[in-house]
Amino acid sequence: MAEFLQFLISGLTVGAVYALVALGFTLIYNASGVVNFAQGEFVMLGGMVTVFASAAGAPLPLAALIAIVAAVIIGLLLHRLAIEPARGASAVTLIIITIGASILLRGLAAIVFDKQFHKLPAFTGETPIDILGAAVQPQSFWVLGGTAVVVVALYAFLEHTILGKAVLATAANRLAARLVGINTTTIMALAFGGSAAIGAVAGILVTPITLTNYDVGTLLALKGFAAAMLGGMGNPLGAVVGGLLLGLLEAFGAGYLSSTYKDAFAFLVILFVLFAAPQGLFGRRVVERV
Amino acid sequence: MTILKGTDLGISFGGVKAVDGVSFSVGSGQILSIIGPNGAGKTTLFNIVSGIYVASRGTIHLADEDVTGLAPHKLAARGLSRTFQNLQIFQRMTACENVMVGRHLREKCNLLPALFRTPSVTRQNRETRAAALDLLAEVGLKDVADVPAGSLPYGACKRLEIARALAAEPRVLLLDEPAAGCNAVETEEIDHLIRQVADRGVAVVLVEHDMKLVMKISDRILVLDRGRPLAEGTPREVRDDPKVLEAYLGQHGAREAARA
Amino acid sequence: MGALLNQRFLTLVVLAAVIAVLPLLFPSSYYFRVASLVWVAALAAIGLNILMGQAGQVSLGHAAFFGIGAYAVAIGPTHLGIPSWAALLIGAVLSAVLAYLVGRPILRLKGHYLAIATLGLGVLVALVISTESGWTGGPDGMPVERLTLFGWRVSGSYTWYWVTGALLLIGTWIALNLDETPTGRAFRALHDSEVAAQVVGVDVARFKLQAFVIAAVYASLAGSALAFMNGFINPDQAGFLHSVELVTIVVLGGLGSVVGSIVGAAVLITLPQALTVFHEYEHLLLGLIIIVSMIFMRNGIVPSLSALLLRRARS
Amino acid sequence: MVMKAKLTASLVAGAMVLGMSQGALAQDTIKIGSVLSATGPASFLGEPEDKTLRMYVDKINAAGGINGKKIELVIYDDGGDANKARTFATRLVEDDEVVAMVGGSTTGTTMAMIPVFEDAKIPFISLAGAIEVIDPVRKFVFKTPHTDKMACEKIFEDLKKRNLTKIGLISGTDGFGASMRAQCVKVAPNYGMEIVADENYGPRDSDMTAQLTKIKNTAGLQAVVNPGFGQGPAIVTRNYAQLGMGDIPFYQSHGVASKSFIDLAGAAAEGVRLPAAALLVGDKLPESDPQKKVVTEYKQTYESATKQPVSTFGGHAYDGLFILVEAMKRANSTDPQKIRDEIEKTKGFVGTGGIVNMSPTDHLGLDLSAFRMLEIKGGDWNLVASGS
Repeated sequence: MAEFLQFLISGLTVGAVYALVALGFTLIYNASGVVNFAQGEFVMLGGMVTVFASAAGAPLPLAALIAIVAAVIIGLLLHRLAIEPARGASAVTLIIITIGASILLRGLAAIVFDKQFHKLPAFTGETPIDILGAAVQPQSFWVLGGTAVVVVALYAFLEHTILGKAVLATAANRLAARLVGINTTTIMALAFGGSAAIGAVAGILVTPITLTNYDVGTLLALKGFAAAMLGGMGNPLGAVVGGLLLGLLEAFGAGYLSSTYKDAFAFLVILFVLFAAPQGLFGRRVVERV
Repeated sequence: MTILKGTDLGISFGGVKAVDGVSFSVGSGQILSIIGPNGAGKTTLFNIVSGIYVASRGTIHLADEDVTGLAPHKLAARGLSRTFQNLQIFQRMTACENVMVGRHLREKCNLLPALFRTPSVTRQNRETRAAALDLLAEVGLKDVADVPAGSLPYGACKRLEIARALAAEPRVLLLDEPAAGCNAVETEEIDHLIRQVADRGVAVVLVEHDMKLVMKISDRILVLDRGRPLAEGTPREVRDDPKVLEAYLGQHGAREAARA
Repeated sequence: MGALLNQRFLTLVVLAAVIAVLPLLFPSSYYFRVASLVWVAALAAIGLNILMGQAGQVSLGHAAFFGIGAYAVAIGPTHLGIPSWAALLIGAVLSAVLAYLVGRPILRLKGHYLAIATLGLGVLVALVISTESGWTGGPDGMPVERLTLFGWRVSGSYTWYWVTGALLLIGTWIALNLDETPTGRAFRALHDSEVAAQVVGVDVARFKLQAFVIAAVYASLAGSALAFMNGFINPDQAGFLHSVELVTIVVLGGLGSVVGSIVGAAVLITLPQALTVFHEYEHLLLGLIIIVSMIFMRNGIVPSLSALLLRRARS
Repeated sequence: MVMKAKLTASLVAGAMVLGMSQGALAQDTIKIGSVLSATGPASFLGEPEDKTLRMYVDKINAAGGINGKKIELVIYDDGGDANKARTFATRLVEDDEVVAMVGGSTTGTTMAMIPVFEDAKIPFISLAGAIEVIDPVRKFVFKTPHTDKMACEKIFEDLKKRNLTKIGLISGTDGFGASMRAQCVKVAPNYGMEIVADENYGPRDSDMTAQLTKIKNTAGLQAVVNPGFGQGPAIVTRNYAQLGMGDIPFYQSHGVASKSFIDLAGAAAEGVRLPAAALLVGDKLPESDPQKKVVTEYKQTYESATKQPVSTFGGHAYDGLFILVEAMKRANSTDPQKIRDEIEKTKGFVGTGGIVNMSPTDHLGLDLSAFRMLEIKGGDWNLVASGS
């Protein structure tokens, strides 16, 4: 039981980060149809800027705020300077642009910061909490709680504000949204800014557990993308479920099966889910209209 | 003799019965038109018949063989061909290549000879191109044979689709609004073309909104309304059916029309 | 038709001429090495381009087949005593069989779902290679015995330049051949409209699978060539980042353009070599160049430039 | 702004390098090459190596060079990619025409480059860990870091002294971790060790509690060894403390031998033991220790120039460079063959990693005494008194 709980919490904590990355993917994908492979770099920026701002003397909350603002600015610049000029290009062209952006941001971070690993202090101490025999870092609760807050806030924004509904409308049908007077360019900028902020929050929450350096983004982008697809691209709920599921698969895979092949296990499950449900777990079943 | 027969076909999307209990049949050389207001289920019926959707009930027979649920390419191999209401041309290929793809089933298509481009592949290519050019001439597109299809005007694309469908030498041809967006002269040409095709013994099933065209060339007409069959008969029978008028014009309009 | 035949012929002649003339400009065998790397990457990219550019199916795990080809010629002679040339063929057959088996379920998926499924396949293969160290030498890789053909030991940058150049020429010839055949047309047709291709009788699943298998064999042969050339192989060649690099080459050069894949490979392989003078700014500049070229040449270098030249010529 | 200026400067520098690359000064300089993983997943190895080489080559040149000739250093960054390393190796040999090479941050990149230098008959001093670099001995290949086999032996020696024989392994699946794990499994029987648990984690994993929980619940477990490098061992160490495994003796490897490990692992690192070079405990060495002078000087120079904690990885580059420089001085020639012969004759060289005595059958020249067993106490390295 204690063992099971330990795996469960470990999986949920890692999964929450995947979920946030997947959520970032989803937001941008919905607004613009772009699969943003630079999503992991926002997580890196969140962690690295916080580390360096607090090293420069800023208290942690202020440093975190600076990091979020910095990531949002980078997100907006990414949209304005790289995505917007390529408007109308094919999906795969846009993907390559975001891959270029991810190489660029990593190169930039290596110069502006450094290539060392860094840590942040846990928000509320590091004394493990005992839950039915499982030892849990307090920071895990910050990660899970933070993820829940982001998800709820995003949900409230999308469902209960005019701007949020505009995002949903753009996601459903970009042309129709434009016809009813929604400025889809603004919506796209909003999505890039928003998903940069989500990424940065993920980076800040998780750095006390996982440490960070200039190239932690690549793997997170890969896992986040996998999580988004597992849940069903374009569905925020799917992104969250996909992320948590992926984290759990890895933890239980490592715990009960083989720690060497835990990633294989996770990807095998993804493959079989897609064979059974080609649109992911929560994806829209599209009927081909001809 | 009947070549294509649908019996009690039905399909629903998210609880809405898009097609519900429709039966029809068409013989070689016959022209069957399917009409009805928007949303009547005409295109959905086409998609079921051509294998793109799988019907939730009913059966389809092609030349006495039960072909219900067969994949589109297998239906094509049995002689069924179609065009699309919203164009499905191969944008990045030339007009001629579009029609050449239509000859797919008439070509030998082995991978290894293709990779090494044996003389037989080159010869076959020459033959296919010649056949495609003939068909393009038939629909009046010979001049634009080597133009990318994506840059052709709408009307030309419509005719290109017909040429591509004909290239497969079908026994049954489904045409989804072939005259939509065409001017009077073009509509006239399509009218001739369809007649010619039918005269060669091909069964033609037509979805069309241009009533003049439908009344002129159809042997029989099937009227659908909200997925259900409303009436079936010769053009004259259908035209005089009050239910049809009502469906098209509403009850009030039907009374008006009856009075007129 | 005559014009098309000429264009195909012209492409091959120009490519052969480039391969033949380049050595006259090379001051040292280091340049032969870089050029050979370009030819190998171009070979893999041309295959992937048949899948992506012609048939319109994404693969984000293509390095898996590259890795299978590479490890076949490493493991075959070392552990199983299979002659090198036979190991090369076995690698290609293995890749084809794997592509055939997993292609059926995977290619039913579309767009991004296909991307993640192929990515998963790539991750699985790379993981097996780097874990089963008894066979593969693990993450640090393993040495590869030199290729011996009829008693001729193929080694040295200079020799491999010609061998890989010849391979590329053959690969280009085959890819260009495919274009104007029923199979090539079926690929392009299902790319533009699957449903329209189906209703004229194209068995979409079968042709997607064919394209996948062709692309896998190309990658496998390229992988074998690189392994022989390096005399050493490690799991990076089968990894996700290498898959991404192959896709980038294809898209940067131009989807659907055979010449584009060669140009894309030339750019992406030589760029890091040229950028070394900028030391720490290397990656920043590489990213910047990728972004800027995709913005201004969104259809890829070769299609965009040839469209530009055509417009110039007309006006 | 600073960035822009820096960028302009490197653009100009780049253009100049391009312009003069054909070596107008070839007569008065000695070209030494290096390929390092200064970026990518192994950048924590490559970066200090890169900084060390540049720093000391400048110092040597400022002091007049070697036998009156200045060193020209050519460094390429392979990003941890073996194929790229191979290409840069060819570039060094064919294009830059270096007379010797000090580099190869990882075993993967080193193994890919070895054939190039062997074929060209140019001496190659590798900075990679695994034993396969020098075993079997290759004529032109040397290395400075202790082998992973030695690390396992040192750890097992210590365990034996403490009468602990049932051990759990938790290894990274990167090249370093996998190679050291294999060596440990191989030499374990020689020391009477029984491996009762054997788990792995990916080089980028961020949570190892699942693996550690499994190890913790293994019956009879007496100690845990973590072959790995990079940030992984820091996370393993934190998870180790989190799971309350503190009273089970825990050993890290020489792969974490930098102060940043203690910094990253924090309080959890207390009590962790590891075998490492004297460099980490320079200030705690007795005055009589022959390495004291070298390691304290290197530490001071490195830390004041880079503002980063010294690591043994940079130290390996230091050792490689000076073994080469001294060999070149002795050879009084730039002929690679003669330099190679002199490197092989290196005797009593006092480096940061230990005292090096090479021979035709030993291209490493270090024995187990080069490793010190350290224990982390009070946030710092401490020598474990022998016998405890």
